[in-house]
Amino acid sequence: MARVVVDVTLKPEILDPQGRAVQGALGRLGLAGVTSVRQGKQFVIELEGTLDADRRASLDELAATLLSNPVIEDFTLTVEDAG
Amino acid sequence: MARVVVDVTLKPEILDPQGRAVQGALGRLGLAGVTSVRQGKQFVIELEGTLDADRRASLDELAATLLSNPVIEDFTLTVEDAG
Amino acid sequence: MAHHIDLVSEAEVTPDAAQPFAELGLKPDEYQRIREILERRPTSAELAMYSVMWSEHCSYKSSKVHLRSFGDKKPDTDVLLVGIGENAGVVDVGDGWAVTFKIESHNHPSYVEPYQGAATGIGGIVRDILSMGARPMAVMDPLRFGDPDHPDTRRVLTGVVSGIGGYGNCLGLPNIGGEVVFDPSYQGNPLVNALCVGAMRHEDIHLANATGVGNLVVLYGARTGGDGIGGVSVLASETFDEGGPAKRPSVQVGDPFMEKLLIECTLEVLHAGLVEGIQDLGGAGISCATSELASNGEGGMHVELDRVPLRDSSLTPEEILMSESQERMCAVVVPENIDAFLEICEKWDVTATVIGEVTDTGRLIITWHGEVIVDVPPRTVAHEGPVYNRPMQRPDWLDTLAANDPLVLPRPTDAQQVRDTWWVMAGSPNLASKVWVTSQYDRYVLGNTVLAQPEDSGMIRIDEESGLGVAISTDCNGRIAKLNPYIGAQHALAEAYRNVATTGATPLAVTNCLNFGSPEDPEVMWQFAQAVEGLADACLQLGIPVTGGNVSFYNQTGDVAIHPTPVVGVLGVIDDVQRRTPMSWKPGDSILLLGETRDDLAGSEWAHEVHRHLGGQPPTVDLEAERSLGRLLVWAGRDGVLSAAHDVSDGGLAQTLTDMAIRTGLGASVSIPDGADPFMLLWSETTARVVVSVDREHLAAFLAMCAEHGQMVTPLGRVASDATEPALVVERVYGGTVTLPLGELRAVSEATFPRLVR
Amino acid sequence: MTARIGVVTFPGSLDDGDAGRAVRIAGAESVSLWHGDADLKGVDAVVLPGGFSYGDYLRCGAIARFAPVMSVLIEAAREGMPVLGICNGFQILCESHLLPGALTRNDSLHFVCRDQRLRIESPSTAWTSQYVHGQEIVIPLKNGEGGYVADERTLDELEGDGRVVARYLEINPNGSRRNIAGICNEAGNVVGLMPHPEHAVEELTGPSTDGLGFFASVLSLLVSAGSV
Ligand SMILES: Nc1ncnc2c1ncn2[C@@H]1O[C@H](COP(=O)(O)OP(=O)(O)O)[C@@H](O)[C@H]1O
Ligand SMILES: [Mg+2]
Repeated sequence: MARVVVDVTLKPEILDPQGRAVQGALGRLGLAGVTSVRQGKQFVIELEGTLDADRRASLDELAATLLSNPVIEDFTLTVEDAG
Repeated sequence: MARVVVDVTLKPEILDPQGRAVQGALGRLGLAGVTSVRQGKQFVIELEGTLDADRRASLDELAATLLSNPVIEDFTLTVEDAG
Repeated sequence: MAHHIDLVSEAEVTPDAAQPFAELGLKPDEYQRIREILERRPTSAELAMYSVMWSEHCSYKSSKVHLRSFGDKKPDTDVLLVGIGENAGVVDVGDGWAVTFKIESHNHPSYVEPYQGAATGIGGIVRDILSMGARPMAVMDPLRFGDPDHPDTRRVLTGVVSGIGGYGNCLGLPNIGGEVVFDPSYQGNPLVNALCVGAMRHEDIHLANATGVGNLVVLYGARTGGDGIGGVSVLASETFDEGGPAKRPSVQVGDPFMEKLLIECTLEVLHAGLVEGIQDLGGAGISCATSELASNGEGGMHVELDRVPLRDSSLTPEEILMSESQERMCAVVVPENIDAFLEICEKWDVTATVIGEVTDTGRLIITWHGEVIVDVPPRTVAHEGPVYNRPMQRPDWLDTLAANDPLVLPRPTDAQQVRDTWWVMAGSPNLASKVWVTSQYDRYVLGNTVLAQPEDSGMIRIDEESGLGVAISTDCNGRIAKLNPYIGAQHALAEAYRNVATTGATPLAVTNCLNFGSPEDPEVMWQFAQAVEGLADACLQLGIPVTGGNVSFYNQTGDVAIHPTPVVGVLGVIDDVQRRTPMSWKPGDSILLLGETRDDLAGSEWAHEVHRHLGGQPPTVDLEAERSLGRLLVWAGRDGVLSAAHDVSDGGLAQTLTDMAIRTGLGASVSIPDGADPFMLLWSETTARVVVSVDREHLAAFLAMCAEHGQMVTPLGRVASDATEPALVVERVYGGTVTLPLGELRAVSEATFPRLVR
Repeated sequence: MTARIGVVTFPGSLDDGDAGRAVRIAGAESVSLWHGDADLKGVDAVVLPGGFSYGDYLRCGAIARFAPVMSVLIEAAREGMPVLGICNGFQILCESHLLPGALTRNDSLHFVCRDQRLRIESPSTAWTSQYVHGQEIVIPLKNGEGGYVADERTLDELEGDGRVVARYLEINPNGSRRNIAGICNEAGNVVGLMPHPEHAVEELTGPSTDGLGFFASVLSLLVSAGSV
């Protein structure tokens, strides 16, 4: 079994209202000095069998198109276990 | 400047409709053998100054109450840089 | 190396410095005019301001000469409290209430990033309404997408719908209607038009002007980021070293929660009497707000640009001036009131900053850390931009199109074929149930929604005591406008007018969103001019003024333009919303068709869906017939004579009956009258027709009213007396009977959207 | 004197005006409470209305739970004050641990607005006494995060103690476990409900007037308890 983690983050120049809301709340709840909060998504994907080059390539492709929106997001793909 | 990452994931027994939808889409788009997808949230928090014990404690507390809901979610807190 | 700041003092001594005006979209003669106005070269900040304010989007330079028709042909009416030229027109609806409404487009951004594009489209139009002093009450969303089966359509459709819902739902504005139309002509240019309507007491009307020397200019709302400043980066790129400025966002992200705070905060400062003038920040951001406020008011303003709170500290002054960051407003406040103003902002957790003051210098002066970077007469920026009389050319292909008459298309000739056609039409994307879309929108919030989709118009209650309300419908058939843009615009108006009257409201005023291809194409320009003339003439004839609107040009891919799409919104007023006419018929009602049916299949949904055909002569728009029909519907509605009414438009009578039956789950039995051709009666799209249902008690009275109005009436049949095994039964169809079980009809209608987005 | 029922306004509350209207139509006085004030103004009961209290980008109700008004409200609720959380209000009650479980993203992944048929499963709460057991009502539902979840033991407990207040009929619009639309605390004074009774109090603007019973129930309770 293989296990891959895809982290998707908003591009730094894109406004992140979610992160800002959290930043505001952290401040109100007594944590001073928070300069930035950015909220991202994480996908933990498990596959049966091994992660061969073909599947890896199609995962890369899908991370760039399905899991993230290249217009506003960046992603990193980490293979935790190639199976 | 300190930098902390909080990963929030749904508890394994809680249904994850978003993860399921992604799993279905991955299959339809030609990636066979995906056995599970779970979608989580990631908060990247930057603080000015250093992360002393007090601030660390209040971050732990806020991660457990504000950033995650213990009824349905687990979290991990990683200090990437204590400043 | 820091960004080089181009000062006015420097511009005076370096007249020959090269400036990237062309890259900013200015023509050489436009650049020359700026130099003449200023009697020197502009600074780069001034160049940024002029270029964005003189853009097509902000200056209406190609459309202005034509839009004047709306004023020149304005009907003689006293309902207009504020006319064209302000953020939105304001209409008197009686009892001291005023209503403001307007449509805007957010087409291109919604193609690039459908969710955010559509979301920020709602945000923008809501701020326009707010800036008139009104509480936003509801939104609507006329939408156009490409071919339903094209692989990209799903992306745009799902993103746009969730963006509109995501933003509008979070603001707490009910969505009371809109349109969803598919046509391949919109494939690379979907249309996302957004309408907002708001209400206020007459005395609460506010305008965008900066009066009172010494009054303070306050910027409040979101911080300013590098949104929507793609163009101006040419000014920055030359002056940064290799590290360069931080990357600028390609997409604006909406923050509906911030907008909700902005609404509450703005209404509170307005009602507390703390605001002299107010302006929303939309396209062209601070450039637009400051130059418009100044030129509508005392004529002078001094702004300290370095005070603007930033989201991205690397922004240059030029970029700050042009940023289109969302969720910001600008107010003019008397100094004595500033503390109270800031206190209310703080209550709502809204950042507010005094950035300048009103002066009597007649100049808009903007400084950056004490040094002057802009010194211009504000009118020249805001109102005296270039005006073009662009060449126009009637397209040759129009004749070919007109000659391609739908008469040649094979039509159903027996009951079985009529039945088959019925199923195809009921499930066609343009006629199918829009519940997949509308169930993603909150239509209940605020508790004043009297009618919403699928009714003919959205209706909201304005005054809980008296029941005073307004109804709005937006419409346009782009295929008809393609066949004849003059008639197409009138057709759109007639349909919206009829929809409003059908629900029992008296049509009062008009807004529009004119979506066209490139104005630099003489054929498009001709289409545009024709549409404007058609609309202006029709508004004059119907006696309802255009109160405002929006022009969206350049909706084209390569040199192929979209169908001309003049979306028209009509607002009507109803004294007591209790007396509205819904579209749900009642058991045992008589079903009557009002109006005459002719062979009008050019541009029809049937020709499009069944034959992918577009050609022929569009239906005649008979405005007198619409007016008289409308009056009858309003009177009959007010007298409580009608059980239900629903207009006949896309998909003809067959679709009207389908809609009414599905709405209530009650079947009906109708029969094709003597002398009528079943196919034509069912699918022709002749205008000025409405189906009504009337109970036994009121039938005689209604028929008498029709006679009085000279209204042609055709009895069609009767609504079933109960809902057991409901079906639409159509008799005398080429000698046969067509039976359509409602369960199946509904299933076919509701299956389409889930299939499209799968 | 009539009962005074508070309606809390958070900065992103949307249905607060509607909740106030419903309270008035039921015959009580509606009192506005502000999220930033730790003050219940002496009201007899409180409604937490729908909306997006603080934008709710993080998790619905997550931030609202920490509002000053909530500190006094949580205390009052524990002492028996009737509290009704509608939609976002339900989410806030769960986040505040006044009610068990949590509300998660709809399984359709879409916001859903529809006229929803429900069955009243428990008429023995402060907010449902005017209904009869098994009564079917139709009121609007509108939410993006309305899927009720809790662990099996909690769900069994809720069922066993008769604390499932209302259940979805015909369709389950958001993937709630066991079709749960609303629950209450052990004492029955705190009720959380995902659909919106305050939008079904006038024929003109709602699908029915079936929602009025919630407000009439608490009013009759307050009147008979002599608290007003
Ligand atoms: N198609 C149109 N018909 C009538 N008025 C229009 C039309 N397009 C624009 N206008 C009017 O021109 C003015 C400027 O429009 P616009 O730039 O869209 O306003 P804003 O700056 O508020 O976005 C407004 O009063 C608007 O109503
Ligand atoms: Mg405006």
